[in-house]
Amino acid sequence: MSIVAGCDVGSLTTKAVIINNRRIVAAAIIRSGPRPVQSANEVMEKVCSEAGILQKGIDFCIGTGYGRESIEFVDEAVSEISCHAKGAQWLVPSARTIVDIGGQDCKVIRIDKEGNVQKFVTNDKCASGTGRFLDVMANVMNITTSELGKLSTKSTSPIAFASVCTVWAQADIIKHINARCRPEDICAGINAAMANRVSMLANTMKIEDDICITGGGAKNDGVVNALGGILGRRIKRINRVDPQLAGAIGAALLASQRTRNGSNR
Amino acid sequence: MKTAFYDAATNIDLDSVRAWKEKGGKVVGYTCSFLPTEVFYAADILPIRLRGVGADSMEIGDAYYGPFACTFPKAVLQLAGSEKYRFLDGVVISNGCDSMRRLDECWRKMSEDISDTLPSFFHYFDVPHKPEGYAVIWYMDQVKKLMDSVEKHFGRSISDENLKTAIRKQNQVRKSLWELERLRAFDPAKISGTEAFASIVASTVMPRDTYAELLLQCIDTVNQKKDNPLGGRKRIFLGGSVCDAVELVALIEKAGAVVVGENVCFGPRNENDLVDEDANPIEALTRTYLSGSACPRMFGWYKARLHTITERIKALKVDGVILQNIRFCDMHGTENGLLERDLEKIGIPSIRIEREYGPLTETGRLKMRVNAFVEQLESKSNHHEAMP
Amino acid sequence: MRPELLEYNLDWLFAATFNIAKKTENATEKELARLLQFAPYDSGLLTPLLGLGKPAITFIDLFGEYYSNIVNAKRDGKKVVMTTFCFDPSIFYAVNNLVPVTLEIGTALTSMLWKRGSYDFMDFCTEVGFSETGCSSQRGAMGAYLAGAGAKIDLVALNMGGVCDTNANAYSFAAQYLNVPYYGLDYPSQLTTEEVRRYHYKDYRELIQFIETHTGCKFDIDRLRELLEEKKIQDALLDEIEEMQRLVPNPVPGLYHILIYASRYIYSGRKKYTKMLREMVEIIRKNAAEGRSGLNSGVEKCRAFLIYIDNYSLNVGMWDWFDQNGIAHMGNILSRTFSEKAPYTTGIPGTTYEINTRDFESMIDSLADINARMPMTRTIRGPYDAPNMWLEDTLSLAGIYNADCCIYNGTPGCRNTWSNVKLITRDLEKYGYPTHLVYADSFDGRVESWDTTVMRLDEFFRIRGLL
Amino acid sequence: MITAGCDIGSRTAKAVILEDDDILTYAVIPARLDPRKSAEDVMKIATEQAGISMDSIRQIVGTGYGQKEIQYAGRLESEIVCHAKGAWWNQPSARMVIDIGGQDSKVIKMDETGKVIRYSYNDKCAAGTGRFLEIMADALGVPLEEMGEKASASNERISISSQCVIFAETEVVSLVNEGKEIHDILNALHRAMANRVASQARSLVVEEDVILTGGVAKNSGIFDALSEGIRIRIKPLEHIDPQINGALGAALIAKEIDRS
Ligand SMILES: Nc1ncnc2c1ncn2[C@@H]1O[C@H](COP(=O)(O)OP(=O)(O)O)[C@@H](O)[C@H]1O
Ligand SMILES: Nc1ncnc2c1ncn2[C@@H]1O[C@H](COP(=O)(O)OP(=O)(O)O)[C@@H](O)[C@H]1O
Ligand code: SF4
Ligand code: SF4
Ligand code: SF4
Repeated sequence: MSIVAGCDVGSLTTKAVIINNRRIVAAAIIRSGPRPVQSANEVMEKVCSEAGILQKGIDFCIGTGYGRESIEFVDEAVSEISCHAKGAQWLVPSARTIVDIGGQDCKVIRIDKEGNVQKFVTNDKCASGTGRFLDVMANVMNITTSELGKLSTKSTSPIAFASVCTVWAQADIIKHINARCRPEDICAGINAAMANRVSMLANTMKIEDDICITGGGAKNDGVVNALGGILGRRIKRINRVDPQLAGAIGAALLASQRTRNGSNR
Repeated sequence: MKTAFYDAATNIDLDSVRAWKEKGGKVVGYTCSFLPTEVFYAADILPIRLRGVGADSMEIGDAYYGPFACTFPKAVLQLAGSEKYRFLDGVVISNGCDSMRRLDECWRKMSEDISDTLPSFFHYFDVPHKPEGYAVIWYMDQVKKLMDSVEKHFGRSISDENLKTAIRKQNQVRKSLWELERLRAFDPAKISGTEAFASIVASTVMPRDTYAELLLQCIDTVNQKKDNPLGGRKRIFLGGSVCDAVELVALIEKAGAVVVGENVCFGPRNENDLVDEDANPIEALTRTYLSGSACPRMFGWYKARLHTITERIKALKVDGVILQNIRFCDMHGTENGLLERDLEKIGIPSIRIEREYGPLTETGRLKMRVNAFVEQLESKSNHHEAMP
Repeated sequence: MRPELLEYNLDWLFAATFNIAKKTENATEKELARLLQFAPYDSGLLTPLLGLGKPAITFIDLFGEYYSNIVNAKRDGKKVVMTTFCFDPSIFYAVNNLVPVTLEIGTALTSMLWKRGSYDFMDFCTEVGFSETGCSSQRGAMGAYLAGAGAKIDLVALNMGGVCDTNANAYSFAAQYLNVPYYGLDYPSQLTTEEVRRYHYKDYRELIQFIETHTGCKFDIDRLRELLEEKKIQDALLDEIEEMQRLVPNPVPGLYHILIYASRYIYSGRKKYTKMLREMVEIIRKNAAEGRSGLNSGVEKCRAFLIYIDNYSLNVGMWDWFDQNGIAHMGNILSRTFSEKAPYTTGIPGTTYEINTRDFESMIDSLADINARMPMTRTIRGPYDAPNMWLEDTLSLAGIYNADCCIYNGTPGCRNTWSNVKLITRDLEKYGYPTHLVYADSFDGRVESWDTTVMRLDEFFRIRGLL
Repeated sequence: MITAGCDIGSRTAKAVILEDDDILTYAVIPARLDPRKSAEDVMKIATEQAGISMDSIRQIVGTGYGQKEIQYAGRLESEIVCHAKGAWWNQPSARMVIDIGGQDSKVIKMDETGKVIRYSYNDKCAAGTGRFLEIMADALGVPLEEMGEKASASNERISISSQCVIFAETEVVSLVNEGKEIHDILNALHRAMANRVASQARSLVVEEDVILTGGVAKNSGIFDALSEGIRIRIKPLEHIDPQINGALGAALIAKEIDRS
């Protein structure tokens, strides 16, 4: 029996998970600072103390996320794609398609029943269609991203957005605010725009049920519902744990595989 | 000599070219692989492929091009405008694609604002968009026109003999390049993609004879090599838009793969690209250069292209294909969509990547995708082992 | 794409809409309002159209017929050929079992007529692998046909090689995706030389062969002659309209232009088109006689020439705005025919076409010449500043119309113009024409919001002292 | 005679009060969500500073992104015209004005009478506006005011490729990770931003004198970067805050209206 960890240094948040024989014993999410190294160390201390162990007590640790290469303490670095696939598949065994809405990109991943990646696509064009898009918009509306999700569910007539560009959409929003539009309708409009972008991405490859959504974006009901609507499919949610942790969990799971395959440092 | 190639592939100010100039030699830049470079060698002029290497800002390119155009010609214009192409005695622009052919107008306009940026020899080479029918006659006529204006402007005469010699020597280079391809076809590959691709790109900017020699040496040394560090790596094929970015190939190989072939407008495209040395040279050149499947600008010839690419992919024992396209390059962007579909049909995992031309700076997202793709390929093979 | 969208057939929706609208010819306001409720998803194109009276009814009738033909193609044992707007369709009507589908027209209609615009279809193209940055003019309708929400396509034939990559590229993609035969005419970058002409003729004859092979039927010479003779009449009418455009105030209603070119691209050589043109000429003559402007307001404050295409992204928003501000719409390059007698032709040999119906060969030559001299194939094939190309054409047109300003409106997908529009703007300014660049997308309202477009337009006209 | 100009921008609201040809006072405040409120507040502050009442102002001209919401404006005028007017009044030798604001950047060419000949806005993308620098300053944790000097302390030339504001941000983060110096990154950012504006100016064909206005003109780093980008030394406005140039122009126009 071995203690393994996964550390996911994202563009906006840094997450860490410690797993002890297939049970999550500690998990943490913090905001990423400008220097991933610091964020990684910080979050690791956090989970270790939560699990009541020392960092060197961890047998194998896999780093992932945007800053994976600059983490010092990891034994191996693996891409977010593989990690989210593993994590999601473990959380929702029936999942074959995974939508991960992160801070700086959005990924759609098709996996087999072992959680191996079969195909994936990522948004690489324009910031619209990323979590950042939602944050910027929420910011303009003086609300938090989580409120953005909740509000939009109350909307009756979502407004349509012209500009696809994050930065220009802001101007649009301000126009609508001045035009005294109901905030929930603006929020719904924002989420719809987002969901549209994501669905396009998803539709560029054959999506198979069940679809499950991970990453911070998964906490935004507005987007999740809109996406389900556009794709015409139900989207399975992760409720066992915070979906934002999926990447870190996947990393930890891969770590435990490594220890089993006996590959060690 | 690897470094000589690498240097050539990543700079435009080359010793070999400077040496050529110092001997009083002339240099002409061209934009598209549909141009028969033999014509220039026959006139003892050095043809070099125009590129935008090292253009780290676009204030000139963007001043003439609109915002919705490919960054490759923009980068070329940027360099021309910042006098990096001062050493050119001439330029030949062809209608490879709309963004590229407009380089003609943009360059001329730019030279009104920035003095001495327009070479005195400025020729437009009009390539038809189909490889057969009257297009063949049209192309031959274009070659003749090109020869005439070269002869007039540079006061040289291009005899059939000169042409045939040029053809013969260029064929030698082509043969060596295929030799190189065969080295990459070995499993494990005998030469890294970074090295190989650098030498391929170099072939379009270095004086031919110097290059031919270096290439042969390179092939020799590779053949001598006993140890092979490239074993067990996933074999990647790189396709899509014009690409001269050795760093991109390097980035892919850093992810633990090996790049064994490209179809990115630099380097050989299909085995039978040798020019007939006995036939009438102009006809022979036309047959080779206009040959069907070269690139998506030949609308309606996708199937032929798919065939040649698939053949190469099989010969090179490719595990996965990375299809890149420069933003706003619709022809390759679209073709990549079709290729991805059809390659996956025959079980070759493929991924599409959109990028900007120019220095690879923000590599975070690119790395993530490339790593993930390589991991995907690896997990596949584990997978097969797992269930016999 | 939203699954539910596949439940509607695009061609049928058009056919239904227009066939209903047609019935309003002599309906009262109230009846009309009532009837229009049955026009599915109309977002406000029909009402302004019907405001134009007789010619518009014929236009609607013509389009109703056109789309009905497409809907019934299979039933009537006809094949459907997908083609582009700058391709003269009369050749298709010269074989008895072929119906053309013109994507750009479909996209424009979808954007102008549908409440939900053509976004879903555009996005569908991206989803199946077509470049997202490609021109929107094809993507709108193409999506529907690729998705199976339109007629089944049997072959693809067009003439954009050498003129516009994104266009030719879109059609070759469609052909590949649908796995149907493709033929594209190819055009060199010049227009007038002998070799070029030979290329046109040779290439066009291969197209003829292509059509015969894939429709399995021969061209009906008499029918072809009939179409071309009719086309002569149409050209004459068009020339007259152009001629009258020169009057101050301009007696031609701005919206006529879209009627003129849209119908021409789908019905050139057919009687209904002639009928519409006649009805227009009648009204225009009357306006001219009474010195009345074609604007609803009646007062012409300024004359604007669109050097490329119009904006269809919000119903007829652009025409409305022009109308409200007393700006006469002098048409765009799409409203041009380069027939030999057209008022603005430069007289340089080879720049125009002549219709010769002596025998089959001469008719084919004429068609080859016509196709090589459609608005785009003629004007933007070569360097914009080369003889008889974009700059010269624009200057001659703006000149004879004595336009006060020029406006570029296109799509970000258009490499061809966006790669030199800054240059032509610069030149036009030098020649004294205030010139405005619209950054919006003619077909895709999401690229720039209509408010922004209007705000910029308004600013341009005020700052440059045009209003 | 007293006239005023009010410029409701996307990021800030400005007001200038003129007495004949002298600036009585001016105010710059951060824009409120509701432009109407911005207009009221900024004018209130300005009039208080000047110690005058609203109705003692003969004519008020409104301009800027939120101009339509300015209740008390006697007339509205486009930013283009206002910036041209203001800059030309301050520097009669000006033939080209580059205004870089929060939401957009404009290049304006004018004749020797200050009349606008040609102008252009930043191409589609938001890189090349003040917003770009703001987001970056935020990402780097550097106060906006200090960006300029910090950037000029640079000694290593690095380049930022990303055209996208949002992605440029992640690019910056990765540069920080590579251990690049903050001032070098800042310098690169300034050049990236300046080059987008430079291309805009170049498409209109640059003509001297070139004047830089708008809030971004307070950023010394931009002057060097932009001058490098157009290969011509750019001049600042003399003795006035460049951010108020639009409002100043509006006030001057107000004066003219009243004359005629
Ligand atoms: N409570 C929440 N409600 C809605 N959205 C959220 C919430 N928390 C985070 N998000 C979204 O998740 C994004 C960050 O997701 P994350 O997976 O942490 O990105 P990364 O892995 O790149 O750091 C934010 O941009 C935000 O839009
Ligand atoms: N002290 C300063 N130093 C550097 N930049 C500044 C300073 N003050 C404002 N800015 C820049 O000016 C921009 C706002 O300029 P402004 O002309 O007020 O925009 P707008 O007119 O659109 O409101 C901000 O985005 C910021 O980048
Ligand atoms: S990709 Fe095709 S068009 Fe582009 S340069 Fe290469 S050959 Fe020419
Ligand atoms: S990459 Fe594509 S768009 Fe760019 S020049 Fe080459 S063919 Fe043209
Ligand atoms: S359009 Fe906006 S979001 Fe898109 S790339 Fe540009 S700045 Fe970024």
